[in-house]
Amino acid sequence: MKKVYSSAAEALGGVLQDGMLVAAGGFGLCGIPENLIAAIRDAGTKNLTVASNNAGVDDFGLGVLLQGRQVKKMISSYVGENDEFMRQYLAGDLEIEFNPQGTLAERMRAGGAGIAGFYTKTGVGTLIADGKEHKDFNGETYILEEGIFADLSIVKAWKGDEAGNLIFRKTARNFNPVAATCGKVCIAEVEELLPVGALEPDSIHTPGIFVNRIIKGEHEKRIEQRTTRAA
Amino acid sequence: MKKVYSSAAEALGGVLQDGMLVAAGGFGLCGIPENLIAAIRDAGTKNLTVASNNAGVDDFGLGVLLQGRQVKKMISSYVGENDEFMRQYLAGDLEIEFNPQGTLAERMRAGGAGIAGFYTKTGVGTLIADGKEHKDFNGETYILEEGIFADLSIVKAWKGDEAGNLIFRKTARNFNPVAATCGKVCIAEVEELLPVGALEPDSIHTPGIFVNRIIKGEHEKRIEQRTTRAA
Amino acid sequence: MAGWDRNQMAARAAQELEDGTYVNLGIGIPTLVSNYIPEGVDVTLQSENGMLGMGPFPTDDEIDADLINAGKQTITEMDRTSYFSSADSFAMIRGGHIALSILGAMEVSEQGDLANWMIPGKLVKGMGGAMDLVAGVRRVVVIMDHTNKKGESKLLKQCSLPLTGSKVVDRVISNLGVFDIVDGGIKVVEMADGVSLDDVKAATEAALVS
Amino acid sequence: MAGWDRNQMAARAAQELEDGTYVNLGIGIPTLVSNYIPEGVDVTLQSENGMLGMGPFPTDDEIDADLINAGKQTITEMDRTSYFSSADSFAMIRGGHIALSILGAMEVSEQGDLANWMIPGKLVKGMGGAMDLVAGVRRVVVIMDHTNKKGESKLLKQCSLPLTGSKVVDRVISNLGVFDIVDGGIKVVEMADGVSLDDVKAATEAALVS
Repeated sequence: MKKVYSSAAEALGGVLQDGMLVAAGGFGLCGIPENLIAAIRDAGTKNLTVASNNAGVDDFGLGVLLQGRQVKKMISSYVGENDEFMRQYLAGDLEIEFNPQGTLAERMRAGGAGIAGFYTKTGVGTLIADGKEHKDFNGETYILEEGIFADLSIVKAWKGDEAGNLIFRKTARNFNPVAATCGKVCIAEVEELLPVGALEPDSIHTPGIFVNRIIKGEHEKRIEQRTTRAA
Repeated sequence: MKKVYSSAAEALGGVLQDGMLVAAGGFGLCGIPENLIAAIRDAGTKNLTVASNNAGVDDFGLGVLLQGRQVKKMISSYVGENDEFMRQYLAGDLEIEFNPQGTLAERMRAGGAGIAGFYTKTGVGTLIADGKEHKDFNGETYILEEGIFADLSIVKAWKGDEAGNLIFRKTARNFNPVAATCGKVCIAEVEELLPVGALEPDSIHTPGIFVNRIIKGEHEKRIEQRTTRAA
Repeated sequence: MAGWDRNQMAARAAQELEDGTYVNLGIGIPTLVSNYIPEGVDVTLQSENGMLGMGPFPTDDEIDADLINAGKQTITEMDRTSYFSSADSFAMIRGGHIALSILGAMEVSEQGDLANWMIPGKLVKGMGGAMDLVAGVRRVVVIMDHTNKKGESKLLKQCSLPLTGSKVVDRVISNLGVFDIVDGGIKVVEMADGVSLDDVKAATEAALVS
Repeated sequence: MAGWDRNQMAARAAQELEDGTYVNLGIGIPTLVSNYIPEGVDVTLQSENGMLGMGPFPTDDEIDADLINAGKQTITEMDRTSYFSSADSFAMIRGGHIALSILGAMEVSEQGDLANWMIPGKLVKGMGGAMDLVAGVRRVVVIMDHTNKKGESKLLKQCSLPLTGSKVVDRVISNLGVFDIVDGGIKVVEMADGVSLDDVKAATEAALVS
C-alpha cells in the first residue's frame, strides 16, 4: 500500500467532504501545512470546522480558507492576527470555540489516544468551565474536557519517509504531532521525502502508523514577527 | 544548580523515605535503572509502593527490593517472572494492584501532565472496572482512571547531558519517559553522561526540566529471553 | 476428525493480514503468524513495549539487550522501524490505529467476551497489555484450541473466567476452523480439513448460527 | 509619586528568578525580564509553543522561520535547548514542572483571581496559553500598571472582567511596588522609590493587610 502521493490535491482525493472536522498542525504561521491548506482552498470544500491553535493571517495559512468562506467554525486558542476572521466573526458568519492552548493540544492527543475525556485544572472558575462537568480529586477541582476526533488531519513535517515516519524541526513541531494522531485520515506534507530507512528510528517523532498519505511540499515558511538583535 | 551526582547513593541522598511511592522505568529487565535500584536496596528503605510495569526477576531489577522485603505494594501489569514475588504475594506480605499496561503508562503520563483522571475503554466489563466511575461518550462506555503522582521517579536512559536532557535507545525507552514525568523528584541514570550541547535538540526524548538529578551508571543489561535465529 | 495443528492455525490466521496495515501479535501461537505472511502482503508489526516494524529474531551476533519484544525476547529492527514510549505505544493501540490484534484465549463467549488473563485460585501474573489491545484494536482475532485439556468447549455461552474484555472478539481461529462472532452466536466461516459440522457442534457450547 | 517604569518593573521581577529553575515569561513587559537576570542565576526559559532553553533574538543572519517564541517572534536556541510538541509542552506546564510564570494582567483581585484575556463587547482574540499557565505553574507573578488609563485601580476586591484563572496569582509587581496575595487581601512587600503607603492606598481598591 503506497502512502506517497504526487501532490496535495491528489493526496486529498476522496477525502474532502463539506462539513468535515479538520485538525491542523502549526503555531501561528510556523510549521503549517501550506500545501494542503492551498489545495483545500482550491477544492472549495465548505462548512469546515477547523481545530487549529490559530487561524493564520489574511492571505496565508488558514486565512485563505476564511477568505473563501469555507470555514464554519474554528476551535482555537488565539485568533488575533486575522482581520477577515474578525469581520466574519462579528458578522455572525463564523463560529469560534476558544480552547486554552494546552487544553486544545491535550484534546487532540486524547482523541488520537482513545481517551474520551480528561480532567484538567485549566479554566476552572472561568467562562471555559461553564457547562462542563466539575470533579474534585484530592481536594482540588478539575473540569472534564473531551477528546477531539477529527475526520482529517493535515500536518507539516521537516523530513518524512515513504512509510510515513515524520521528523519535525525546532518549534515547527508544535501541534503537528498531536494533530496527526486525531484524524481518521492524516495527510502529511514534508520538506524532504526520503526512502524508508533514511530516518533514525530513535529520532522519529511521529511513527508512520499515524500517517495515511504523504507528499513532498514546497514551503514559503513566512515569518510573522521578524525580530532581531544587532549582530 | 548542579544536577550531576557522583553515584546512585549520593543522588538518592535526602530523597528516600519509608512508605514512599516510587515510579520506575523499564520493561522486564530492559531499560531498568539498575544502579538506582541497587542503591535503594543498600539504603534499606521500607514499605515502598512501586509503580513499574514488571517486578524484575529474583536476583535482578526490582526483584532485589523484594528480596529485602522493602516493597509493600506493586502497581504493575505483569509480574510473572519472579518467584520471590509470588511467595510474598501468596503469604499476604505483598500487595499487588494490577493495571492494564496501557492504563499504567497513561496514568504515569497523566500524573506528570497534571491530568487528575482520564476516561478509557480499557478494562470496561472486567474486574479492573469494579468500583470505578463509568461514563458514556458517544454511546460507548468508558471508565475513569486516575493519574499517578509519585514521590520519586527512577529512570534509565542511554545518553544524558548535564542539564538532565535524556535520549533513550530502542525498546529500552518503554516506561522511562512517562515515569520520569510523574515523580516529585526524578533521578536518571545514563550510560553516557555528556556536556550540555552534546545532544541534538530535536532528538531529546525527555527534556531536562523533568530530571532533578543525574548520574552515570554501570549497566549489566541482563537479557531475560535470549532468542535467536540461525545465522 | 483431523483439524489444524498450531502451525496450520497460524498459517490460517496469516490470511487475516491485509496489505499496508499495522498488526499486533500476541505471545504464543500468534507469534507464529509472522512466519506465514502471504506473498505481496506487507504488514508492519507493532510490539507494545514501544516499537513499530518488528523484525525477526537476531542471529547470535545481532543480539541487543535494548531491543526486545513484548514477550521479552530479543528481536531485530527493520528499515521502517520507529521506537516510542509505552504511553505513545498504547495511545496508538487505544486510539484504534492498529488494524488487527491476534491473540490467544482461555475462553471466548458467543457475545465476543474474551478471558485470557486470570484463573481464580491460581497464580495471577497480570494482564499485561491484553486489556488495552482488545479494547483498542479495530479487529480482534483469537487463535486457540477449540477445547481445553479436559475436552470441554472454550467457545462458550458465557465465559466462566474473569474477562479480559467484553464484546471484543471478532473472529476465532481454532484447530477446528474459523468462527465469527455475530448477532445471536457463532457463525462457522470455514472448517479445518477433515472436520465436520457435527465435530464442531460437539465441541462448541456457544450457539452456532448460520 | 515616582514609581517604576516598565524596565524597572521588569528588573524587579527578575529578582523573583531562582537559580536552576524553569520559567515562562509572558508577552509584553514580562519578556523584558530576561534582560535583567541577576548574575549567578541560571534560569531556563520555556516557550509554550514547544521549547525549553530559549535564547535571545537572532541576528539577521540567524533568522530561522522554524524557530519562534509564543509571541511568534523569531528567536534562537542555546546549548541546552530541547524541542517538543504542544501537548508535551503543556504537560510540562499543567503538571507543575515550571517553577514560575510571569505575565501581564488587566485586573487582579485580592483573592488572586486574574483577568487578562477578554473584555466583553470588545474583540476577543483568545486566551492562548494563559489559562494553562496560571492553572499549572507553581508560582504566578503578575507585572502590570497599578491603575488603568482612567486612573482606576487594577488591584480589585473582585475582578470585573472574565477570569483567566481563579485564585492563581501569588504576587503582583506594579509601578508602585511589590504586593503579595495573602489571606484577607493584599500585603505590601515593597514600595517603589518615591512611592508612599498613601500612594498605594489611593491606587488600590483591594483590601491592604499588614
